[in-house]
Amino acid sequence: MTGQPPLTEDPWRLLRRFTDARIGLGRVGVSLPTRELLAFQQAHAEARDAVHLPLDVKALTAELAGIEGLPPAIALRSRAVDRDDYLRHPPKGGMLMSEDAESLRAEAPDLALVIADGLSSLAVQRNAVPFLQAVVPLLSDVRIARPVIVTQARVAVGDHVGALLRARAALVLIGERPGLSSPDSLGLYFTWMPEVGLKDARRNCISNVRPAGLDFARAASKTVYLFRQAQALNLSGVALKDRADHVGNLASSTRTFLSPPAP
Amino acid sequence: MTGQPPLTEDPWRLLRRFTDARIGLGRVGVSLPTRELLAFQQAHAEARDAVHLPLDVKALTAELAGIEGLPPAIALRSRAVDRDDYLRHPPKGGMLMSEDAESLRAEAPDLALVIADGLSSLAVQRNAVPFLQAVVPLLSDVRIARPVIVTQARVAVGDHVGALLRARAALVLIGERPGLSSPDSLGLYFTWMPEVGLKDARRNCISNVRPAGLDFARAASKTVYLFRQAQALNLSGVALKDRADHVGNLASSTRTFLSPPAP
Amino acid sequence: MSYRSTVGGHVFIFATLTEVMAKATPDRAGDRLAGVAARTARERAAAQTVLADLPLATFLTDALIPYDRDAVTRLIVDTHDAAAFATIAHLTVGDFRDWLLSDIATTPVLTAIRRGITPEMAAAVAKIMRNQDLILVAKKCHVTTAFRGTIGLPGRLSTRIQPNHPTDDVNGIAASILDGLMYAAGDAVIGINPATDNVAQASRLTHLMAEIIEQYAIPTQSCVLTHVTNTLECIEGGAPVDLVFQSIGGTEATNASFGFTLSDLAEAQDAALSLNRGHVGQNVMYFETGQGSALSAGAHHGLDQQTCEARAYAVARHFDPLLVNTVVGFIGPEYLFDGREIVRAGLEDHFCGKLLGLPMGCDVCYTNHADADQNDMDTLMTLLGVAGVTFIMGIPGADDIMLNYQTTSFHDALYLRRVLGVKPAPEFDDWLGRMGIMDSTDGFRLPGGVPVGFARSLARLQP
Amino acid sequence: MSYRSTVGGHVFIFATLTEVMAKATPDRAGDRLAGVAARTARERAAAQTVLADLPLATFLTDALIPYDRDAVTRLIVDTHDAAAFATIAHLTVGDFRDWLLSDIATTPVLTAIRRGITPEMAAAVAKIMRNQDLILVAKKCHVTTAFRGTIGLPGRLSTRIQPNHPTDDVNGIAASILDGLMYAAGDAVIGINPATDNVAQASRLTHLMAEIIEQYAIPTQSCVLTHVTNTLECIEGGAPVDLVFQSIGGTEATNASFGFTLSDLAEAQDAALSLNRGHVGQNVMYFETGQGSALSAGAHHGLDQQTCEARAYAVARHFDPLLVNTVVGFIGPEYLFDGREIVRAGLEDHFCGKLLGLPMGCDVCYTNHADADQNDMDTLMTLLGVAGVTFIMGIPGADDIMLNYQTTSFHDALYLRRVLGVKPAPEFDDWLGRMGIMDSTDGFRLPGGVPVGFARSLARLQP
Ligand code: B12
Ligand code: B12
Repeated sequence: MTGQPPLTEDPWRLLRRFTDARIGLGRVGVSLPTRELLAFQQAHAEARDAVHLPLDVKALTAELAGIEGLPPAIALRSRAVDRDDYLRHPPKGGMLMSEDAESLRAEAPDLALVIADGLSSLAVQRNAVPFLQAVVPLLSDVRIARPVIVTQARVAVGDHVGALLRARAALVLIGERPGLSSPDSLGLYFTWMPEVGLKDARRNCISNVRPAGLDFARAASKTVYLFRQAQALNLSGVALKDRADHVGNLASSTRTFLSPPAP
Repeated sequence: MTGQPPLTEDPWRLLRRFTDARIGLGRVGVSLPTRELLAFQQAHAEARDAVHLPLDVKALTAELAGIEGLPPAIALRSRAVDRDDYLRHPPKGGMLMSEDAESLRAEAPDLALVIADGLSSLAVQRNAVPFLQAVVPLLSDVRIARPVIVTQARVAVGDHVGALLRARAALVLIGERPGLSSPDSLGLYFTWMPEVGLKDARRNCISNVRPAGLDFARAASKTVYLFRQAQALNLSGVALKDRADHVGNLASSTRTFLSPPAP
Repeated sequence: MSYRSTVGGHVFIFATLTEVMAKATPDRAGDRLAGVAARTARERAAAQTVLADLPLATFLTDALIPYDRDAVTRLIVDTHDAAAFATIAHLTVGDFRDWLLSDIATTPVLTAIRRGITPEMAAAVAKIMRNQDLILVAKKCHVTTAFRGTIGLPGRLSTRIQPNHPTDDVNGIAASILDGLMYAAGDAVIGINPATDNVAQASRLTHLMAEIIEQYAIPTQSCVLTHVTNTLECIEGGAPVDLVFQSIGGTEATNASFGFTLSDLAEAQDAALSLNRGHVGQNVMYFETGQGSALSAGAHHGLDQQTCEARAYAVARHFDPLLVNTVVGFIGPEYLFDGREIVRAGLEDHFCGKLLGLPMGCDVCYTNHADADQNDMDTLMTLLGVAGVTFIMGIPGADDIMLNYQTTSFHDALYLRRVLGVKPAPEFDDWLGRMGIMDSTDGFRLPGGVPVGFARSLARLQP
Repeated sequence: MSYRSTVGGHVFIFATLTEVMAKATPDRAGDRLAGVAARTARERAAAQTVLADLPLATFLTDALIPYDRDAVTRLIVDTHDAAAFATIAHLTVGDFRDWLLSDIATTPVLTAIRRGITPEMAAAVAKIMRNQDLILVAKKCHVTTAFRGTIGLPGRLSTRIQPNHPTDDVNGIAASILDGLMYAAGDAVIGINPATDNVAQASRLTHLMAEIIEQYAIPTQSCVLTHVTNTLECIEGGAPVDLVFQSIGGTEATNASFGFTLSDLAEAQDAALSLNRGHVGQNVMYFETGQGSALSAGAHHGLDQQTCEARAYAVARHFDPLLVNTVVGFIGPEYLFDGREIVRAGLEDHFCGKLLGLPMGCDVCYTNHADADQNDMDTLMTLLGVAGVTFIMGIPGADDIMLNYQTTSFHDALYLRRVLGVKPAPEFDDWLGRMGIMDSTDGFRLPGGVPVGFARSLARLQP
C-alpha cells in the first residue's frame, strides 16, 4: 500500500490534443493534484484581473482605421461611472451617457457596429479587428455606420446606439465574461430593428469568437447569414432559426475517437 | 403522530427567573421555534447597531461634572478616524491622536481615570457615571486626575493617557463589545504604573459592570480592593490575585435549586 | 392593506405583500439592484416578523402578480391542490416553519402535501429559515424520477457531465465525456451546451451522445441544452432526443424574453414522450433556473429574486422533469455578489425545489467577475450534499471553457461521495462496478486503469 | 535566501520564508492589519507556488522564530520525532498535500506520523489546501482522549455546556446547565467562564459543578475557565478540579502577555493529575486558542496569524489535553472580518489540530462587530461536522450573556446529530438513554418531559 505513489496519472491525458478542457488531470486519492490546484489558482487570479483591465480605446481606434470600407470610429461611454458601478448595475451599462448619446446623428444606416468592452476588454482588443476584417468585405453592399466604441458597456447598449442612429440592424461585438482558459472570448449579438428596451429574445448570438474558439472566417460567415436572413424575414431573435448546415458548424460528423473503427 | 403539536415547550422555562440566558426556548423537532428565531434576529440587528452608536460626549461631560470630588472632564480622540478604521485597526484605538496627546500635562496623580467608548458607547453612557458615583467617595484619599474621555478608544489608550499624566495607576472604563442580551456592558481595566506598550498581563479586569451584571457597589468595592493591593504590592496584573472573599463575589455558596433539600 | 411591525423601538410599515416578501429576504445584490431590499438589518427583522404572522392562505388570495397578467400565476392558481393544502391550511408562515422542522413533517407527510404548497409559500418560509433549517427540511424531502436510471433516491448523488467545447468539436466533447465517465460521473445526464444555436449541429450532438451511450450501454441519458424550439425541430428531424432542455423563469415575461411559452414546453414534452426512449421511467424534461434571470430580463414585477426563482419551479413542476438545476452563481455579482450570497441562494433554491417536489440539483458555480472562489464552492457543495441534493455538475477541472465560469469538477463529486458516503444512481453504480471504474462499496476507490472498450479507443490514438 | 515565482507574466520575489508563509495564506483581516498579507491574488498564487515547492524539512532547519528567542520554538524543535517524520521526510509541501489526500494516508498511517509533523508544516500545507481538502483529511485523522467519557471516537460529536452568567450567580449557572443536559449536551465538559477572576469564586464554581455531576452520576467533567495560576490555587485549596484551563498562543511572548509560562502549565497538569479524578482516562487539560491572539498581543514576530495559531497547537500537544478549542470568530473583525473568513479559519484550525493529533473542537462563533450571522455559523458548523470535529460549544439560544458573543446552541448540536448521524460520547450517550433524555438510536428524538431527579428540583420551585 505505502509503496504506491500518491499521484495517479490518467492514461487519457493525451486527449488534450482535442480540447482545452482540463481533462486527464490525474488524482491523489480522488482529489485534484497540487500541481493542478496551483495552476487553477493562477488562472483564477489572472481571470479576475482580466475583468478589470481597461480597454485601450486609442489603440483600438487606430487599428479600426486600418480596416478598408469602415468609416472612422467614435468612442462613447455608458452610464456606469466605473468598473464597480458597472458590475453592480448592469442597466447602466446598457445605456449611453446622455451627453455622449447626443453626439450620435440619425444616419439610418443598414448596420450599426457597436464595439463594447463588456466583461473582457482583452477579447475586444485582440479579436474585434480581425473579425471585422473578415466580415466587412462580405457586406460590401451594406451601408455600415461608423463604428461606435462604448466602454463599461453591456449588450443592450447596441439597442440604444442602433435606435439613435435609426439603423436597420445592430451588431454588438462584446467581451464575454473571462473564463479560466479563455480570458479573451468575443461575443456577437445581432439585433434587427434595434430599439431601447427590447428583450434578448429579439436578438441572435454568435459566441466564443477567438482563435481557439469560433475562428474569424466562420464567425463572419455566420454573421452574414444572420444579416441576410433577417433582411429576408424582417426579424431577428428566436424566430430567426439558424437552420442552414453551413460553414459555421464545426461538428460536421458524429464520428469521434470513441467510435468503433469504420468497418 | 399528526395529532401532536409541532412545538414542544420546555417545562424548565420557569428557571428564567435566575438568568437572562436564553434557556427553556422549546423546540420544533430539535430546532429553534420561529418565535425565538425572530427574537434572536431582532436582538442581533439591535446589537449590530449598538456597535455603531456614537458616544454623546457632551451629555457625558455634563453628567460627570455632577460627581462630587471629580475635576472637570476633558474629551480627546484616538488615532482611529472613524468607526470602520477603529474596527479594522485596534492599535489606532490604543493611542491618542498626537494633537490631543499634547493637551495632557504630567500632573502625576495617584489615579488616571479614562472613559473610553470602546465597542459600546451605550455601556459608557449608562454606567460610567453611576459607577464613578459609587467609587469616588471610597477613594477620598486618592488624588484622581481630571477624567479623560476618549472616543474610538481601546483599553490600551489608558496606558497612553496614564503615561502622559505620569499617573501611578490608570483605570479605564470601557464599553465591552455588545452582546445580544447585554448591549451596555461596562468593563474596568486597572493598570499599575501605566506605560505605552505594556501587555495585558500587567493589568486587571473587572467586567460586566451594569445593573443586570456586577452592580455598581460591588464593582466599586472590587476596584478599591485592586487599588489597595496594587499600592501594597507595587504591581498589578496576573501577580495581583483577587484572593479576598469579599463583597464582589456573588457566588457565596454552592447551593442551587438543583441541590437536594437541606436535610 | 399595509403591514407593520416594531423592532428596537422603531415602527416599520410595509405597503404591500410584495414589499414584505422582498424585505424579509436575506440581503443580496439583485434585490439591492432592483431597489426592493431592506435598507437595514432592523427593517429586515421587522419584515420577517410580519411575514411570519401571515397565514399561508394569504398567498392563495393575494397573488403577487395578478392572475390575468401572468401565465405563471395562472398555472400556480389553476393547479393548486386544495386537498393537499388542507393539512397546513391553518398555519401562518411562521407556524409552517415550525411544522416543517417538527417531527410531524416526516418524509411521507411532506410528500403528501407537496401539491398544496405554492411557490410563494415555499419562498416565504425559506426567507425566515436559517441555513440549517433549509438543510434539515430539504433532507427530509425525497423526490425520485427516472429515465434510464433512477435519480434522487436517498443516500444517492448524481452528476451531470457537461462536456462543453467552444466550437462543439466532436472529439473535444467526446474527450470530456470520457474524462467524466472515468471519474464515475454522468448518471444525471450527459448534457452539452452547444456553442452555436444551429439546429443541424444540435441534432448531430444528439446523435453523438446517443451513440456513446448505446455503445457502452451506459444507464444514462443525453441532452443538448439548446432552445426548446430547436430541440423540437431536432425531434421532428428524427434526432434521438432523450431530454428536452429549457432555461425557465418565474414570470411569463421572463419566459417571453427567453423566447418560449408554456405551450412550447408542453409540445416539446409530448414530442419527447412520443420517442419513448426511457427504460425505467419517462421524465423527459430538464430545466435550468437561477436567481436574477427575471430581473435581468426586466420581467420581475417588483418581486425579489428568490420569489421569482421559486415561481420558476411551478413551471418546472408542471412538466414532470427528470432534473431541475439551479445555476446559482452563474449570471454574476449583480444578482449574487459573493460566495456568501451564492451559498445562501443555493440552499434556498434547493430547499424550495425539494419542498415543491422537484428533483433539484445545483450548479454550484461562480464567475470571475464575482467575489467568490473554489473554497466557496466547496462550502456550498458540502452543505448541499448534507441536504441531499439530487445532482451537481461535473466538468473537467471545474473550468467550463465555453460558458466561461467555474462549476464543480468530477473530482469534487468524488470528494462528496467520500465524506458523505453518497452513491450514484443504482443502475449507473452497477455499471461503474461492472466496468471496474469505481467500487462504491469500498470507500469509493477508483482502481485506475481504463475499461477495455475505452482502452481500445485510446490505443488507436497513440502516441 | 530569497524565493521567486512567476504568475501571469509577473515575477514575484519573497525575501523570507516568513513572507512566503504569510503571502500564501488565503486573505484575511488580521494579516492585512499586520501588513503581511499578499497584496493581490496573483501574488498569493505566486507565494503558494513557492511554498508548494519547499521541502518539508526546510521547517526543521529554518525556524520562523529563532530557537534561542522563543520557548515555543524550542518546544517544537526539542520534541520533534524524527522517526515519525521519516515517512514524509522526502516530500515538499505540495507533495505533502498530495500524500495526505491520497489513499496511502490512511487513519493508522496518519496517526503514526503525527509527532513528526511540526506546526509549521501543518500550517504550510493548510495554506495550499482547499476547504474540501481540509475536510477530507481532517476526517481521516482520529484523535481519542478520555477522562470520565471517551471523546473523539469516529461518528461521535461532543459538546461543551457553557453556562456563563454575568455575576456567576449559582442558580443562573445551574439553570443553564440543566437546560443543556435536557438538550443532551455536556459530554465534552461543563465549562464555566467565571465573570471575575476571584480565586474563591472559582473554587466555589468547581464545587458547584462537581456536586451536580456526582448527584446525577453524569459521565462528564467540569472546568472553570480561569487563569491557570488561579486553578492551581484552587487545587491547592482542595477544590475538586477535573480539568485545568488556559488560553494559549503560539509564541512565548503571547503566552507571557496571557501571564503564564510553559512550566506553569506543567505544574498545573501535575497538580490535576495528582487528584486522579478521571474514570476512563487522565487527560486533564483544556486549552483554548484562536487566530489573532498573537497579533493582538503584539507578539507575532511578523508571522501570519494562521501560522501562529498552528504553533499554539504544539503547546497544547505537549500537555495531552482532553480538549482543544479554537474560538474562531471570538475576538473580532480585525482578525477575521466576516463569515467567510471565519469559515475558512475554522476549517484550517480544525485540520491543523487534528493533523497534529489534537482533540480539536471549535467554538463556531462571531461577535456583533463582525460581518457575520447565524447562517455563517450554520455553514461552518455543518462543514466541521462533516470533517469530524471533536466537539462544539453549547449555550442556551446561542447567546453568551457574559462574554457577549454568539456561539452554537444546544439546538444547533442536535441539528448536526440529525443531519450527520453523529452521537455523543458513548458513556454519555448511555446516560442520556438511561435518563430518557435522548434516544440516539431512533433519529435523535427527545421524548420530552424531565427525568425524575431533575423534575423533583423543578417541582420544589413551582410556580
Ligand atoms: C450570462 C449568460 C446568460 C444569462 C443572461 C443573463 C445576464 N444578465 O447575463 C442567462 C442565464 C439568463 C442566459 C440565458 C440564456 N442563454 Co445565455 N449565456 C450567458 C453567457 C454565459 C455569458 C454572456 C456574456 O458574457 N455576455 C457579455 C456581457 C458583457 O453582456 P451582458 O449585456 O451583460 O449580457 C447579456 C447577454 O449575455 C444576453 N444573453 C445571454 N444569453 C443569451 C443568449 C441569446 C441567444 C441572446 C440573444 C442573448 C443572450 O443576456 C444578457 C443580458 O441582456 C453566454 C456564454 C458566453 N461565452 O458568452 C451564454 C450564451 C450567450 N447563452 C446562450 C443561450 C442558448 C441561452 C438561452 C437561449 C438558453 C435557453 N435554451 O434558454 C437562454 C435565453 C437567453 C435569452 N434569450 O434571454 C448561448 C447562445 C448560443 C447562441 N449562439 O445563440 C450562449 C453562447 C451559451 C451557450 N452556448 O449555450 N444566458
Ligand atoms: C476579547 C476578549 C479576549 C481576547 C482579547 C484579545 C482582543 N484583541 O480583544 C482574548 C481571547 C485574547 C482574551 C484572552 C483572555 N481573557 Co479575555 N475577554 C475578552 C472579552 C470577551 C471582550 C473584551 C472587550 O470587549 N473589551 C473591550 C474592547 C473595546 O477593548 P480592547 O482594547 O479591544 O480589548 C482588550 C481587552 O479586552 C483585553 N483583555 C481581554 N481579556 C482580558 C483579560 C484580562 C484579565 C485583562 C487584564 C485584559 C483582557 O485585551 C484586549 C486587547 O488589549 C471579555 C469579556 C467581556 N464581557 O468584556 C473577556 C475577559 C475580559 N477576558 C477574561 C479572561 C480571564 C481572559 C484570559 C485571562 C483567559 C485565560 N485564562 O487565559 C485571557 C488572557 C488575557 C490577557 N491577559 O491578555 C475575563 C477577565 C476576568 C477578569 N475579571 O479578570 C473576561 C471578563 C471574560 C471572562 N469572564 O472570562 N480575552
